[in-house]
Amino acid sequence: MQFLSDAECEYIRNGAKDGIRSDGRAMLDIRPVTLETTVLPTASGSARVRIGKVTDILVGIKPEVAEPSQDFPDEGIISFTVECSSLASPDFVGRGGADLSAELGQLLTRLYTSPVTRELRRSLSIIKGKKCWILHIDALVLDSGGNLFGALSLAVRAALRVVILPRVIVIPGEADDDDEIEVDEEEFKMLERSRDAPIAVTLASQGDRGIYMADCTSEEESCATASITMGVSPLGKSCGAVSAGTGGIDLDTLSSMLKDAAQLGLEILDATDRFLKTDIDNRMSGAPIVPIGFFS
Amino acid sequence: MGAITYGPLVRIDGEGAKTKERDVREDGRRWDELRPIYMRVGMLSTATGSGYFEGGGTKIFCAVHGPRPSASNYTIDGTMHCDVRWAQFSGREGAAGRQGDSMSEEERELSSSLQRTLASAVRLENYPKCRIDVSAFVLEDGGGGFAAVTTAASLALADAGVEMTDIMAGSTVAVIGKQLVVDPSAREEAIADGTVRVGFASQRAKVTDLMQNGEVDLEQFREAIKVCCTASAQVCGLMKECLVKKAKKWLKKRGRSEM
Amino acid sequence: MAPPPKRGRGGGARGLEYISLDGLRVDGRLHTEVRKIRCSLGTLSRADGSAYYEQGNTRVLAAVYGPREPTGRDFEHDKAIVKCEFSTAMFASTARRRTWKGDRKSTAAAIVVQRLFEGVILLAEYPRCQIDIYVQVLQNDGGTLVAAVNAACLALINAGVAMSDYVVACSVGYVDNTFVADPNSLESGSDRPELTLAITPHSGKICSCQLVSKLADDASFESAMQYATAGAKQIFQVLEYEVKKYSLGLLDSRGMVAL
Amino acid sequence: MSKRPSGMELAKQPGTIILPGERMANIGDSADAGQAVIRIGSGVTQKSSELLASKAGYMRYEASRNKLWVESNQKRYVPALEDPIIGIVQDRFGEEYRLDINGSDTATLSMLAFQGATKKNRPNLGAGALVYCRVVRASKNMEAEVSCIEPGSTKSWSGGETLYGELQGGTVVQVSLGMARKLLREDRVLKMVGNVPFQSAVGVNGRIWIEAGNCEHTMLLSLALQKADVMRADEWQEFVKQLWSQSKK
Amino acid sequence: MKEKVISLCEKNFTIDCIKANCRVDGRRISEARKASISLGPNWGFAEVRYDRTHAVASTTVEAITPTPDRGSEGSISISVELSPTASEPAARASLFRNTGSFIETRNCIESFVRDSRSVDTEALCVLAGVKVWSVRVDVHIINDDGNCMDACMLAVMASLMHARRPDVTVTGKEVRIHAMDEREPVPLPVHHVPLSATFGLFGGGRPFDPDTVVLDPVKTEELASNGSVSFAFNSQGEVCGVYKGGGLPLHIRSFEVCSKLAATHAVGLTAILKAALADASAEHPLSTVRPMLVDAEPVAMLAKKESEREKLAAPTSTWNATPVLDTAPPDIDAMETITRARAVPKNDLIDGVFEHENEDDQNEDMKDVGPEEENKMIVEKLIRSDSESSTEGLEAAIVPKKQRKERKTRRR
Repeated sequence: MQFLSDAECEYIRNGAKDGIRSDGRAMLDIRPVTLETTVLPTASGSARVRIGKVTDILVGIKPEVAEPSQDFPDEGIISFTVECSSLASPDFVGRGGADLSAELGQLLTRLYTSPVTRELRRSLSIIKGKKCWILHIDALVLDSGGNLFGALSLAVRAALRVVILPRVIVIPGEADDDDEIEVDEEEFKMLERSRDAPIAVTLASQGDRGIYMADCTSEEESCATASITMGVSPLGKSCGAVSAGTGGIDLDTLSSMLKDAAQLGLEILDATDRFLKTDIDNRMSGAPIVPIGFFS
Repeated sequence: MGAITYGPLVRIDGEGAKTKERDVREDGRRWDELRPIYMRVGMLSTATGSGYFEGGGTKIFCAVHGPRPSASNYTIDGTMHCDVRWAQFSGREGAAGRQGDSMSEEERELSSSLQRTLASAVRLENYPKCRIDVSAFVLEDGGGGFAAVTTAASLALADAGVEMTDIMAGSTVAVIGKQLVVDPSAREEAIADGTVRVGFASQRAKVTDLMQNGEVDLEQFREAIKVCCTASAQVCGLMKECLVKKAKKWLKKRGRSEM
Repeated sequence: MAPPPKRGRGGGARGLEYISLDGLRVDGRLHTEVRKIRCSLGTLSRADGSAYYEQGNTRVLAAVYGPREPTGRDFEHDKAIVKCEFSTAMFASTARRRTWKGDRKSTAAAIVVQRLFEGVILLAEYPRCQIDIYVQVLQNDGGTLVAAVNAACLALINAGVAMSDYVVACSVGYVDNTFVADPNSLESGSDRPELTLAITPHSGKICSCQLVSKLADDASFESAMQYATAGAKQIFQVLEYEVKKYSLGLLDSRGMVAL
Repeated sequence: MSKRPSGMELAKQPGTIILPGERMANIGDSADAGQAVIRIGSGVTQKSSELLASKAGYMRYEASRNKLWVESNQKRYVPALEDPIIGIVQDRFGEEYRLDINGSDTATLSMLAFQGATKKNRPNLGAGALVYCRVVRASKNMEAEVSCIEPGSTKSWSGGETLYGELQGGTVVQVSLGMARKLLREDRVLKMVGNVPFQSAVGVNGRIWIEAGNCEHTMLLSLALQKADVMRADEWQEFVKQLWSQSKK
Repeated sequence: MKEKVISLCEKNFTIDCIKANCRVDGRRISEARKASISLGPNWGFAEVRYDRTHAVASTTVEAITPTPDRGSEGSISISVELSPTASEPAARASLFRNTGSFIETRNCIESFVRDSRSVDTEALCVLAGVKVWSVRVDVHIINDDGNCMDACMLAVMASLMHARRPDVTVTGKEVRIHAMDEREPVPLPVHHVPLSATFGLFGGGRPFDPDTVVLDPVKTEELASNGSVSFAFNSQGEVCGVYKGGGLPLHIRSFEVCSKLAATHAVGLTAILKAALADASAEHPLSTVRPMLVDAEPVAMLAKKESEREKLAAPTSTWNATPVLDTAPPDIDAMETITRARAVPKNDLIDGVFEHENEDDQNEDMKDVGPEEENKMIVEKLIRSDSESSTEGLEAAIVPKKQRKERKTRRR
């Protein structure tokens, strides 16, 4: 958290009352987002998301064959590990980032355990109750300039969209239990159902009735009194929501916040899906992709 | 010692013109009915303040210690530390297999969630260099455990005489199909498509904590929040009654029947 | 869509020819040649100085915070202290391995970087200050310590911290009875000697030196040092060019070049 | 057992080795009129009419002042009033220096506690500077306070002739406290250390500063002093003799 | 954790002394303190003293079931502990002992011993996948008066050399471990003995200031120095590891000088270790096994004194997992002159101070020459001094007290 003086907070609040933000955006505008996929050769799927050149998140996915959990024998497992690199802030040194990491991880887990992604998880199953894919999704926060939830969920979704899994051949054994699998390292497939994956939208309120903003910078975040983070599925459903901050929000504001969050989420999903489609098409056709990476 | 029992049923409102047959739940409640509630304050002698909440199969103890001097670094405002734990026998998944003192991820998350909710009402600026410890222990979880923790903690804080701007209660609504189910039991929670949990400050009419799990339609979500708020407001009423009852008893003991 | 480049360790890399008949290494380099280096300064927004550094497939980000007021009590009243943290991303190498910031290897690397820069930064310029160096390995293909040192040096330059000289590191491996500059993960194994050397290129002095496993005698140690020094000088040329380019860019953006 | 006029009956001869808990003396009937005041020093505790030792060491008795104490050879210094000590400046806080005095806690030295120092004209000590000073306040509950002002002297610190003040050059040797006190008491030891001229300052906190003009001599002196703590007297004398005979001058 | 306080006077004095080539304890800059080793009575227990620096090490060997990925390899682990008795800051921070320099020492020792493969882990295998030996060395720094690194390294190696494991019989898939008193215990497969030499670095810190390196710094020197560099060599002259964490940037020439010095130092230490081992095995009540002796291959420059050292060196034995009983018994005549290396009395410093006094005239002109020539000179002197003084020093450490007195008087 950045430390802001009262005067600075007042400035941001007063601006918000007039619908103006310090970087010239309107209340529900989001900053320019840079999205890049398949950035890590060591991961099966990866994505890097930067918001306004200040928030920077790198996500890598590594699949592994494992046994499914007993409660959901026909589903694969998606496990999240979020790490806040000390690059982002000296506060994250040692175990300093553990709390934030846990919070971010929990949000992702909440988003990806909702029924919205059930089909995605089912598509990871190999042999019911015996073998499934476990996707280790490792996220690294390199730079934090506000809206971590949004950036993180976007990066995870993009990485899931481009992740490729080796084809698995099930060799039937003599008995039912003896089925063996063989991983074919030559042929790969993508995860079709990853289009179901949700993203998170955070709206923050500065304590004034009916006034809230999307995609906050870290300054705006530190003077927000309450915020709502909501997972939005491509069908516009809410799939996990949490609140933060101690200010409290009145009912009417909350209600309209949820509506706007859902709408904003759909817009972001639409825009990223269009980008990802061309991105994937380009990669499939072998068209040259200009890396924007760290040299943009 | 103040205790209040309400039962068997607390109605939320009477406006629903639903047919009786469809409305009946497993335990005989209507969709919009709370379970019977039993509340009590000040039953733990060692704590500064304590609260007990029982509703349906959910039983929760909450103790408040402090405000006491903060041992660690200096802070301008007071700090609040919350600790929510499920008993190993509480019937909640994950709690049973726990080893040692370490908190599970979920408990940690709920602790910080509780801290947020309570901090919105407690006037921490009046307790510089102090810390207040709130520890809640869920004996049995028959659904809606965390919402009840908010209620019990709020009671305990009030009992401890900590300055607060409001009294908070929590409540849960589950979405099963198209139906909103108030104060779901553990079984109902398990089969629900999604649940919505709200922490509600009754005086200011503000939502201090919001948590949604699973999948919920936007409209349902907004409706659910409203229902939660109404239910919480009712629980708040009961809490007040319970606290007043205790205060009266206390005054009587000292020979002052009226304030 | 093309599969990601696969690089197995080829069955323990026993039967592998490290150097082909025409004297080229597995990745086509000459034995004195370092991998391709790319770097950029000022990559992160919040850090006082930051740099991205890429040496072949090893990619590293470094950030410098400071000179700033000390966070702990262990400051010095006549000079600055340097703190360093080294962490590796979980997806850094092909095998997913849970690494902690505080594991043994990371701490060892962090101490090397810390000690190294303690000797080079003009600490007396910043009394009662703390300079934090954080290194994050994004991808590991051998030589992470080398990359960490070089990246940290760039980040310190970016932060404008006073140093007596650049620091450039380079490692030397030993395969098929030949020294190879800047070995990648395939060429460096735990059972083969590896020398990591950091020099100050202008004065040609040795800041830091680690040799693991054993070399036949003094003479081969000296020749390994020569390989490393030569490698470091190659790297230094790239770094110097980048720093000059970056500085020129800064001046240009301030309209000072035209004047 | 000799009956002393002090109203105290010593249980042991002064100079004998005494262990903690041993009875050192009996205080006579306090009803006796005209009794002298008994002063008890470090390592002595009173239990009703008995004086018991609380440290291991030599029992010492000074008849002229009727003072009884245990002389032990501890290494850690406990500040006592008027002790001359050598401190190392660790830090400065506002108008005070904080000194490491080889004790359990640091000591403070006011920046004006130098002879003739004024707000404008006062020594400026950096971290690590050595200061010869005396203890002016010692209490077990508070940080000790030291001063560089010598009572009765009129010299100014800037003249460089004061007894207390910053020590420059040379080196410091850490010896046991008993040794330091001995050196302070009988300067014959210091005389025996070497046959070269040298300056020294003895702090009862176990630090001895020596300066012999050139570093080889200083080194030899410091070696001799360090060894003095662990060798028998005759062994040590032999050692010192050898030390200097083998030296070039 | 804050290090011990050192006043500016002490620091300057230390540096001045080094400039004048006489150190705070009277040694010359390329002279190490005398190491003394005492071993036993338990197998694998070694106690090393570098004057006031004191370290103990003990080795325990245990038969374990190996992990599946390394079924045919034993394991060796080294743990270094800074005992709270070692120094004041160590005691103050006994709960929080992961200080920078301490971790450095620990990592460094581990790297020197393990990465140089001084113990053959494959030879620690009893039966692949079933039983392997797990060797654990615990080193405790009891008193820290500078240069813990070398003391610990020597302690580790001494302990490993002295340690024994129980004998085993393998029949088919069954492993039977014989109790120590049932069958003669077996030494560990130590391939070679890396021993380290640590140098304190002094210099102005400006790029073109000459470097001064000081072998085996004491605590005061450590505190006044600007970093250190450690070299590990075995007696065959192989480099087994180098560690310079940072600190003063060193000229490459100084580096070479140091490495030469370290190589000779290792030979000297090996001889001491060897003598101690021979002594200990001779004394060990249970031992009928001949001592495992280090084969001190002379490095080229020591060839001159070959004949003299041969007298000290016990006959070569081959290194393998089981004791070789059929090789010739040790040279009894040579053994008799060797006594316990431990017996270094407190005032042996006199030897330290004056042993090289006669050479000082030769060193007189040192101060005036430039750094490079100086380095050259050091090397030359080293070669010379090694042939003369280091063997003499060695002798001093192992000659019985009575003889020493004679020597002393003789010298006078």
